[in-house]
Amino acid sequence: MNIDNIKKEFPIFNNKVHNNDLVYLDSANSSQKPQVVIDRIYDFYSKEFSNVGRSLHYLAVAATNMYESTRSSVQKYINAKDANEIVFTKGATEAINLVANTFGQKYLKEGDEILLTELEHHSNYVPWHYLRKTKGIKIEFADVNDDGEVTIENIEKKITPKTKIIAVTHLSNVTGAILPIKEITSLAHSKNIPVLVDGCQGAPHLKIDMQDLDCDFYAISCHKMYGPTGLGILYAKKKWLEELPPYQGGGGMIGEVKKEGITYGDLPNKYEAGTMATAQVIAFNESIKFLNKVGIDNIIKHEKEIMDYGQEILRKNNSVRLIGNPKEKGAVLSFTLDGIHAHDIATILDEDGVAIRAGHHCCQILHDKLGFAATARASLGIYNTKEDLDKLNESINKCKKIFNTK
Amino acid sequence: MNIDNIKKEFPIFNNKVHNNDLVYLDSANSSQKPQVVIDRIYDFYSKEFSNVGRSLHYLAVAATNMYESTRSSVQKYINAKDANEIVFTKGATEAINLVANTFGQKYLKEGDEILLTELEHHSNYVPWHYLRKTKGIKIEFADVNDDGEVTIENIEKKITPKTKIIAVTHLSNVTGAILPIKEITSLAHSKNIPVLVDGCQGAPHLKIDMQDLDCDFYAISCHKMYGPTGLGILYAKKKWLEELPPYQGGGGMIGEVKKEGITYGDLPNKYEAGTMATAQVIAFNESIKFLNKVGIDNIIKHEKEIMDYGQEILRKNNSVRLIGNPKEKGAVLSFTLDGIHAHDIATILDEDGVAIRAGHHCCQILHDKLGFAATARASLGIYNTKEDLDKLNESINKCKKIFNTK
Amino acid sequence: MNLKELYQEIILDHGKNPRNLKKTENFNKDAKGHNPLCGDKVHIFLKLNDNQKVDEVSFEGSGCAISMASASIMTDLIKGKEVNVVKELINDFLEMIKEKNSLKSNNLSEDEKTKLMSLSGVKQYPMRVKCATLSWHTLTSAINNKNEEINIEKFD
Amino acid sequence: MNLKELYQEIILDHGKNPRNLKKTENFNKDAKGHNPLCGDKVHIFLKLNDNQKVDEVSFEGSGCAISMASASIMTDLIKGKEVNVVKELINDFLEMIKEKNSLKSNNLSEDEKTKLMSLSGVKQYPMRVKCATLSWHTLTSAINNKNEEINIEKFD
Ligand SMILES: Cc1ncc(COP(=O)(O)O)c(C=O)c1O
Ligand SMILES: Cc1ncc(COP(=O)(O)O)c(C=O)c1O
Repeated sequence: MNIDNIKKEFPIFNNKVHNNDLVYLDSANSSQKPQVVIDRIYDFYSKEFSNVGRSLHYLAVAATNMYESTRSSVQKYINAKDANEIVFTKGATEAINLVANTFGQKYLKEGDEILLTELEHHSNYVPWHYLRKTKGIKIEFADVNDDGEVTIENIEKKITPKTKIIAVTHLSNVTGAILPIKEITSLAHSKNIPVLVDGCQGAPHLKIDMQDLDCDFYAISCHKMYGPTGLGILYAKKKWLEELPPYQGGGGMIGEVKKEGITYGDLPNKYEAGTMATAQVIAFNESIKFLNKVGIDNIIKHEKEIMDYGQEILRKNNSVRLIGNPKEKGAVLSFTLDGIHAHDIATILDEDGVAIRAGHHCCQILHDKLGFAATARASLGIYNTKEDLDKLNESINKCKKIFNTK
Repeated sequence: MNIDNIKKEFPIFNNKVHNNDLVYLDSANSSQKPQVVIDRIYDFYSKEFSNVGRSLHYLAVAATNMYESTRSSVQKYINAKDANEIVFTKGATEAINLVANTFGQKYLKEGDEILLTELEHHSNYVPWHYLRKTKGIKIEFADVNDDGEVTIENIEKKITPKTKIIAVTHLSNVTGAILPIKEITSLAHSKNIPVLVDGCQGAPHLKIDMQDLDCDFYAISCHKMYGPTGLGILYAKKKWLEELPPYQGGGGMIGEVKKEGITYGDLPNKYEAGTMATAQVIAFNESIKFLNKVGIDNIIKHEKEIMDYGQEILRKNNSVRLIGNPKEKGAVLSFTLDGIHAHDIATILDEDGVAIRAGHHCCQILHDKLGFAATARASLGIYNTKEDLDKLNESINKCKKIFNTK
Repeated sequence: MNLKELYQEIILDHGKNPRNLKKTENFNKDAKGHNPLCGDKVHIFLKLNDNQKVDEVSFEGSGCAISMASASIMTDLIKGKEVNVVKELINDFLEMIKEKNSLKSNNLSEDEKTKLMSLSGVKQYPMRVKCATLSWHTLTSAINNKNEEINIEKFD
Repeated sequence: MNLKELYQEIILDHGKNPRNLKKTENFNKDAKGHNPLCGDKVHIFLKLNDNQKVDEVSFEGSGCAISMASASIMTDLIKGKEVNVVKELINDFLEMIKEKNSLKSNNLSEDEKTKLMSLSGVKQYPMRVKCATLSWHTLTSAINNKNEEINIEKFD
């Protein structure tokens, strides 16, 4: 599959927005879906639908096998040691909540510290914040530098003997900074501290190898990875899934249930309570196959080319201020425009079919630090082209015309 | 839409199972999906996909409106007072966990009692069980009687001054018993006790009117209601959603986020952390429209007719023992067969294309009481016909032949 | 949809050079408003005199052209008016921006109406309506002297 | 798929009238097995003599025809055999039921092989394989004297 004309695999681009071609630059928010994924959902519901795990009939057996087959595909894609280290959740947010809640329950007590960074998305802060109230723990934030990065030195500075877990993003959804996860896990492990990685932006854009990164937890958002909505993945080292208490309780995750007490099922059942997102899990296998066909190396190369091109033309545009200048940077271009608020930019761009996001991108702490209430963000996916970024630039110029700024 | 030939609205029935027509009798596990729902998912992903709530561009605005439109449809369908009383979750199991967790956090302390019934599904027991460990509360179970019912008297008997919440199923997924919810809420409220109803089986088969039932919480599984997997609904009275603490933390549910603390968003955002099951919510609107078109009164009438017919022929079949004989009974026929284990029945029936479930149906406490490790269960949906039950009976006779029992 | 209607000269002017963007000294009523989805913030300061007239009004905050223009035009407009008239104007504005196509108040000059109607372009941009209404909701809170921060989500 | 192969006469016979369904007195090894998905349970009792031979073996439990027949045939078969041979048989059986089409053990008579092979019909019913293997996994636990209850999910 050739990445240069991969747009045609995504049916959304056959549609017009305000009579213009869609220039979709909001993939960090959620990615579009290739035809194969959409078809899989359609076929599963039309021809093969059944709940998994519980019944013995033909459709149920087939669905269960397909469901578990996605687990194996994910395992291979992220190079986890064991398929049982893959837990399906409703999203990355739930994956992080699961860890914060169960890790907090078992291992944290008053005065303990959790180390985050100033780059974190609210989804990698609020779940930890809860533990401040329930457990009296403290949250520290590693500083972001002027280039919009968090360095290993800035992480190291904030580690204390009380640090009990480090939770960091793989790739910032605002500055695009790629964090040195391997160095962070190696430093953390040398002090016996586990590391959770918020992989929402890492998973769709980087090569992610659990055994190489050696992180303890990795949270993935499937809808940002060309997959269906309502699905996320928690990768966790087996020992953690075995040691931590269960999270939600319900059907399918139990061993034996008596009036007096309950035993829990083995992995992966222990963390998959209730009817899961069956159709979504089964369809996500197609997303993985699709990514495998395109090849992550090609994706990385392609997106870097587009991003470099984008940075170049935006830098030439006088009134554009790019947010952050990290040495290792992924597919995100956040910016402000002199004299024009991000929301006005978004509205004007939309009229041309250029879809970006404006706001704090669920990163208020970072925006406070940057001194902006809102920024504009163009984020890339595999379907973007240099022409898309030309159109972005043209529409930015239109903003300047309307607002009569230079 | 005429319910008598409604099967043709469900594309699954165009397919063969082991060269036989599919006789789907596993709807209590999960229901099949009508074409309109499947099409809606397809179209949304192909032509309209965007994340909701966060971006300002055309697709995002449209998706947000469609998403909120489902909330209004659900509100009307269940006659809730306010659209903000509808919270989307990943399933009924999550909905119950949400209540148990947040209610437990805020209102329960050591020695307090929670009243369940012996009919409860594990999803309406395990989440409460957690509070035994974390809070030292006690769980009481209202008795099921010989007919497989829980009466208001049996509920009343177990209420004590320490009872802090009552959590009961609307319709048993094993015996089919319909519980007297109105009487339970009125009794409970007279003692200032809130009531949670597990509406997994109630919502697809009964008229559900929140203002009439007057329950405090009602949990729904959308995939059992002719909707997509990975979606559930928590109905909760507004005062509870306002008073209870938030559940999962993440993007979209916050007010303001600072390093020192966080404020939470208003309803319904407070309980919808992270990217939601956008496509599923939007498609579920079609399930509601579909149910409205068929009409709940027609559904109730049709299912009762089929169920009565099924009970009649199964009663005539000597070796079949029906489980429970409740006066108010919904679309479930559980049974055992003399001398043949439920799993063997399920396997033999499957060969004829007859899909049922065998096991404890996530109700081990009830099965302990009944004295069976496993039962067979034929559960109905709107698409079932008398012929389906004739085929069930024929296949049961085949089991007897193979096992040489009478 | 029409960007020219949304970004009329008068909006761009008020957006760029908001009037009354400061903190009134000796204010006797105030309220903060906040839209968590986009981060817009506004803080309204009112000084009512003994006759319940608006002696002074100002605001602090940051936001897009629409929200700044709306706050700027609003504060200009209510200065010198009686609180009851102001309440009527708030309703009139909110109805106009959400459903109606005109203002019905008898307490506005044609010139004032024209100014206010310049905000009507947001009708076609439902996600931006909140930008235009935040300061008005916050003004209501200030008048009612609610101390809690107004979260615009409540109003929609 | 073939129901006749699954429910062969010998299976139906052992399923209906399981041999060794009782609690061996003076057992010196035992283990419980459980399949949480379907509720099948088995408790195996072993009496090994000083020469590490199976003096007595029995089981308690409930389950489908396949699981009862499997436990019944298994207990019949291992009686009198040495523990090491039993271990070999367990592996042989599990391999046969999951991947292979035959038994390779030299420690089984043709008659015994035929009996065991009667369980091979479950191959075509993947969800039922667990029914056939539960008692065998539990036997391993008993031999290894693991006290924890065996949850069959672990093995698949
Ligand atoms: C009575 C009852 N409660 C709860 C559940 C759990 O619902 P879900 O698995 O969709 O979360 C079910 C279905 O499995 C049920 O039948
Ligand atoms: C860095 C980062 N973390 C977490 C999230 C939350 O993911 P989700 O909303 O899919 O749960 C997102 C996306 O919104 C993100 O970009």
